[in-house]
Amino acid sequence: MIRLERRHRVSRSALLLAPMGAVGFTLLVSALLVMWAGAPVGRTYALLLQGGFGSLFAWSETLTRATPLILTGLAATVAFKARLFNIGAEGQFYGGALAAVAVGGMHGGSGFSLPTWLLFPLMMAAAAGVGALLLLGPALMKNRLGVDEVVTTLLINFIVLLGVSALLDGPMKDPSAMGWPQSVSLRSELELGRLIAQTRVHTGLLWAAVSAVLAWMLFKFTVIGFDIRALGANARAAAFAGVPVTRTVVLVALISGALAGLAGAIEVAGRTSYVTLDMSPGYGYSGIVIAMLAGLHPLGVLAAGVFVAGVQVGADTMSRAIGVPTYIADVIVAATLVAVLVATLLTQYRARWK
Amino acid sequence: MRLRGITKRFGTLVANDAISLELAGGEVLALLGENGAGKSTLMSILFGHYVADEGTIEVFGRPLAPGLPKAALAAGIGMVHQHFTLADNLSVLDNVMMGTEALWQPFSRRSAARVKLLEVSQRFGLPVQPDARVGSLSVGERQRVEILKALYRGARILILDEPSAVLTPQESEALFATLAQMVAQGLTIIFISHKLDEVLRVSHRVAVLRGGRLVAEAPTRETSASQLALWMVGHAVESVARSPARQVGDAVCVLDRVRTEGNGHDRLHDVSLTLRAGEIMAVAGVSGNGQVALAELLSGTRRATAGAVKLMGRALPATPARLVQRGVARIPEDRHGVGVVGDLAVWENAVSERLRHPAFSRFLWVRRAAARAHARRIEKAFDVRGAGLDTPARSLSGGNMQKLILGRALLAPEGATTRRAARLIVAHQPTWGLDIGAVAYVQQQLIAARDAGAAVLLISDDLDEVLALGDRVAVMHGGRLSEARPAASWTREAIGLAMAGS
Amino acid sequence: MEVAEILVNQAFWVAVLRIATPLVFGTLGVLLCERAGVLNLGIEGIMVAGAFAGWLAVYAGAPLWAGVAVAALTGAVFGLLHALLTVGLALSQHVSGLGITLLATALSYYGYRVSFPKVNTPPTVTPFGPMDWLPIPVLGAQTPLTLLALLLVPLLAYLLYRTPLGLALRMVGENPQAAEGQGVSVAAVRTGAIVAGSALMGVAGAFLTLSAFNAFFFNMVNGRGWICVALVVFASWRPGKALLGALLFAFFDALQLRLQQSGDALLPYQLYLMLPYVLSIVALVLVARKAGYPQALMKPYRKGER
Amino acid sequence: QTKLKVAAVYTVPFEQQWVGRIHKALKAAEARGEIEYKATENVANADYERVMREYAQAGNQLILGEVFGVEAAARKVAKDFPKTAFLMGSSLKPQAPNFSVFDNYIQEPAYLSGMVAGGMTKTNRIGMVGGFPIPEVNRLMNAFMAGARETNPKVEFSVSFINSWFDPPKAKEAAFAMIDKGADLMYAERFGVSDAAKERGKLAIGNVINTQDKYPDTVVASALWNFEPSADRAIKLVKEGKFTAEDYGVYSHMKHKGSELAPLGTFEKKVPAEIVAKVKAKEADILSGKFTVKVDDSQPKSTAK
Ligand SMILES: Nc1ncnc2c1ncn2[C@@H]1O[C@H](COP(=O)(O)OP(=O)(O)OP(=O)(O)O)[C@@H](O)[C@H]1O
Ligand SMILES: Nc1ncnc2c1ncn2[C@@H]1O[C@H](COP(=O)(O)OP(=O)(O)OP(=O)(O)O)[C@@H](O)[C@H]1O
Ligand SMILES: [Mg+2]
Ligand SMILES: [Mg+2]
Repeated sequence: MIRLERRHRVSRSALLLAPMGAVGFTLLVSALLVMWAGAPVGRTYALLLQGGFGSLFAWSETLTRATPLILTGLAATVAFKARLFNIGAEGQFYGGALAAVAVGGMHGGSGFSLPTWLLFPLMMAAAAGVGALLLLGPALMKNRLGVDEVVTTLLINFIVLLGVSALLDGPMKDPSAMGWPQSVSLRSELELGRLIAQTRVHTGLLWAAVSAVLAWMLFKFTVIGFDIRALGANARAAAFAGVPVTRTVVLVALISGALAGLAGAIEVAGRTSYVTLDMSPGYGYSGIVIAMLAGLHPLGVLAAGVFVAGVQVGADTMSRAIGVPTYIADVIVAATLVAVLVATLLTQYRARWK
Repeated sequence: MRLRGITKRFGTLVANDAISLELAGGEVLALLGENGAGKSTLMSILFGHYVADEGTIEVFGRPLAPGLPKAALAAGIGMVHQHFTLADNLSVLDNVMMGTEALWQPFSRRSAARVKLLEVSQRFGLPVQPDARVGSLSVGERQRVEILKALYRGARILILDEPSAVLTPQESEALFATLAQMVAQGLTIIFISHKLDEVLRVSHRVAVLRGGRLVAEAPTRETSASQLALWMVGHAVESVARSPARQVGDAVCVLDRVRTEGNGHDRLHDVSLTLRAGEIMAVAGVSGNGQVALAELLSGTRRATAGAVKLMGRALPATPARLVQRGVARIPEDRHGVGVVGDLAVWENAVSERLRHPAFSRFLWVRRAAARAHARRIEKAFDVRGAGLDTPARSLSGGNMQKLILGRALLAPEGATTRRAARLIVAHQPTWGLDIGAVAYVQQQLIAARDAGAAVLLISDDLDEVLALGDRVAVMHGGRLSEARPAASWTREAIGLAMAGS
Repeated sequence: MEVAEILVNQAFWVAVLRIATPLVFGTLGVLLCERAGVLNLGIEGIMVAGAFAGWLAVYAGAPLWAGVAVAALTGAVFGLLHALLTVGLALSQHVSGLGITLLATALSYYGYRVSFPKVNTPPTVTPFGPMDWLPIPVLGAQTPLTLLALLLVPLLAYLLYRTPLGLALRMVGENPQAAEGQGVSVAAVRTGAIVAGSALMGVAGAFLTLSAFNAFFFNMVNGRGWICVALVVFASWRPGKALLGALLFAFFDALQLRLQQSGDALLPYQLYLMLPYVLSIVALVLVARKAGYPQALMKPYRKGER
Repeated sequence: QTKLKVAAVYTVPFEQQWVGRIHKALKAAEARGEIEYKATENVANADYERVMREYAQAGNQLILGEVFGVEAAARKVAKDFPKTAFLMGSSLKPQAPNFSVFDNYIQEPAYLSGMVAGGMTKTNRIGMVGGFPIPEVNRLMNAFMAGARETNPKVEFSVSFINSWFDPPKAKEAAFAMIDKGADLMYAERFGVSDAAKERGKLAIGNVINTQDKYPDTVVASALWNFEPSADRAIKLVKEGKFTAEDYGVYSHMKHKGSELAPLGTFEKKVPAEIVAKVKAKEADILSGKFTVKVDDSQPKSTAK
């Protein structure tokens, strides 16, 4: 049996060493898998690091990957802080992406012909709005009818994805894509600029970083942030103290959904410029993982997002370099996640075997 | 049973400090101590919830394995926790049976268990309905189930952690009769309480804890209430003297045939009531007769479905925030669950009710310095001890938590007009589970507020408190409120009868 | 009318029961975990792992039932990991679950690719056949695994409501402190429930590769695990209603497949595919008020902490 | 002579029929010792560009893949690596100087397989289960339907899509649903459909790959895609330094042996001779250019009630 006891002082070195130890542990486990595939274990880690963080190209790829992850991570952070378990960021992401294109891409025949300075904010707002609306339903159903939001948001992911599929086959299909189910492209002026020339990193990264800082300020300095934290920590006590519960839940849903929707819009404007059914490799779900890795701290989400992105990119590159099946990357990401969570837990608790 | 040198630390805090204690068969030992003295901790060690850092326990001559409730149960120890440990969604029988059969047994002997439960309940005079859902029972009934859980297992040593805190005088009486019966049947009882008169009446021996240390141990016969109080607090305590209301003013709050929705035990039927400035109106009653509904109604967390509630001539605002704005100070029954948000810092809890007040925020931006300064003022004025402003409120002891809640409700922010000072105070069980020092403090604050012109509604299960503080007293039963009469015109017996509904 | 025509067709009901079977296993698995107070979002991945491991065992020459056992065992191992993280270390149940889904899925795919680097078409095994010997109309057309799923429902109900173990399990999901106080180890019961529940999830996966189909494919679980998480809520955590919920979902799924192929289907086919999900949400809204949540669900229990 | 370095980037696992054909052709070239071949499967949309760049940077001379959904990014990579040859599955035009495109233009054998199907159905009802209605699927379905109508004007079709590439149990259920409604021949675009047909003793027509060895009594005929002509041409051109941007679509035509109607095999005797003759004649017409199968990428619709 394991017993956990709260540590009373967390030493700084433990805070640093524990996650590192965890990563080391993961890699050791992964080494066995690499050996199973008959590849040289020795080079694995160097390649992983190099692939994720070892060059300008690696960094640019990691940061590109991190951008949507940070935003969905923030979406999960805001919602989870209020104990609104939003598992639907994936659907909100697609909803936002689609909305962005609807505003910023469908102008060809019937759509909006507005100047860029007006259209761009409109596009972002539409994406945020659709994401927000997608979470508002489950939040209200939870608040009003007591319907579990884990389940509804999960189910809505399926519905949204099928809806996106229907729209990409129908009204939003790009006629110039020769029938492939993809949406029309954004007007090119609406696309985000590159941060580093010749790479994929785009200014969406700044959006993500600014969002993280804003979320942090929201929690730390504002009445709303207090409301959210109080509601999440103890809903009855929060209501007693005068936190407007329904209003706060609605607000949380709107913010969280908006962040996920924004992630979709920024991915479209920064990377793909149109929507396809496979544009997200599970960003919405990874966001939850990132939020928890960050201990629900908005600034921690920045670090966790970059970290997870780096491991994903690095492990993927590594798999190619040493010729093991690419699925090893997901194994390493999952194992790292679990190990890091355990490690950070152990910095706060002492495990005693008895 | 014998405890030797039990020490338990929570980090730097020493909750139990080398406590040695012996227990003879067939006796009632009362364990006394202020809040946080370490009583529950000691009992939890005895029962195996915690593992002591040092020390050993022997039961009937045999050492008890530490940290295993199972071992404690097997050794014949039964425990009734301060906070009930019952599953609301399961039946009485389920709660009692749980864990009494081998887990891997492929069937459950329910009918046999039902017979045994009824038999035990009869033997000790503790009637229950085996198939009732625990969630639908009143507090007193739940406690019965808790005791039966232990007796059903044939406990020889029964630990009761503050059993009478939630009972009516009559129920307490019945409980003590049950205890006497148990002792007569050879059981040994450890009994934790803050109520000195009970201790003196019921126990054979007293042990007093203070700051985790065993400071005194004596046969009950040889002690007195004042002696015990002195041991507990370490210095003499003055009990709150009854001081009649000086000057009763206008009606602050008027309820006219109010009804609320609720499940069974917890609703109001046509309650009418007038609360006047400068007066304490005390509502007595067995918990679960609608007091929660009344308190919540006036705290802004429940609505009336019929009737009218007027606050200073206008309709009662519908939300807690607006109530606070209009000068209602609220002290909830459950300080851990409702009073504070345990995970948030002390300073945040100190201003949580008034965060939107311009003194503490501008355009939704929290003025941290002002808020913290106010929290510090509360800390000083209400003697909140034991934690810094930035520690989570969870870490406060019960008494200090209550003082924080009191301060938050009563201390107006600096620079506020007097209009914002508390006009109405709704205090629900404000001294529940507090030690006598803290009780006296809270009561004094309520009296002081009254004298400053507030109308006070005191809802309490504690008859002594009701009689000591109430200028007028009314009794709740079955969601109805009796006529409010001056305290002097009530006798204990009359109130007890009214509480029982006759 | 067209729908009526579909409903009188026996083959339709055969399909309903077949589609429901993995959902029954999975839902019962989730139910076990949640009754003990632990959310298990690992189900999606555990089903993948069960589908892979069970199939691999049979492919390697084991009898079909041994394959099912291997799938159960695989599920149990991941369940143990989830228990270690959520019960032993009291980690967030959401994250641990999602982490296990990712891990189990990736491990299965990796294992598959390392074992079969060169194949073009996934190799097949001989799956369970229908129970022709069973003279019951719709059931006779199913494989023994469906029978097992149906038998599990009363079995689990009996376990939960009529045995000491079931009582302990419900108790740790309602009030772990109470269970601990009665000498029942919360950690042990929860771990047991998660392991057993996850084993059922493994079998749910194996149904896909050993009964519904005969080979292992990437992505073949395709969200069925998530459906089970929803069905448990719909079922108010009762085995009988879980069966009902699974059948209802399967009913809509089988129905949409039939409506979709008709020539006068005007709507985009995606809308038909949405039908079961939309109706699930509608059903949830209808039952939500009555749903009796296990009180301690998602609340980690740390012994001796308050 | 040094081996040519070839890499492929696939968005789905090797088991996907489409990718499977490309993979097979390149493996064959590798086995012949002509090339050194590396491939990554299941590459997410978000990773596609990076993987392409990695391979290009690693000095691969010819890179293959399928860029549906990532066209813009892929074409940018091609611009950034003008010395590398790219041969990509795409619905759009080639991009000079180094970006060639191909697609599975195997509507000809699909048409022929439809002719066989039309002759084999007794109920005059054919069921078709697809993954997604993308052009690569639609054009084959449409050609198949046209072929079936030629030999059997009374034939009706049920079409449904399961919105997944890999859910054989679901594909199977969809097929069962069609068989329940009277279809006796299934167009097996997805894995699982032939299984349903086999279990119910119905027939099936294969697509892209030949699965008759697995379903000897079920799969009547298959429209096969052979990627070898395309792959071999590209390899040869790169080696000779003559690779340019062109459309490889025609190399999937029967004329170039890029596709074929698989031998009837176990059904040699079971298909009516009259139908076989018609098919043979049509095949000759196609090869001689007398008949062209229309490419129709629109989503096929059910015609059956
Ligand atoms: N699990 C715990 N972690 C940290 N501190 C604890 C824990 N349990 C108790 N304490 C602290 O130990 C001290 C003794 O607590 P205990 O509950 O034993 O007091 P008590 O005498 O039962 O008080 P009360 O009359 O309020 O019930 C208190 O200061 C309390 O805050
Ligand atoms: N499960 C039970 N076992 C034994 N006695 C019970 C049980 N449930 C109720 N009773 C007794 O039956 C009587 C009526 O119970 P009931 O719950 O209706 O009233 P109550 O608890 O006094 O609450 P209220 O009047 O506030 O609704 C009480 O004396 C109660 O103690
Ligand atoms: Mg205590
Ligand atoms: Mg009652």
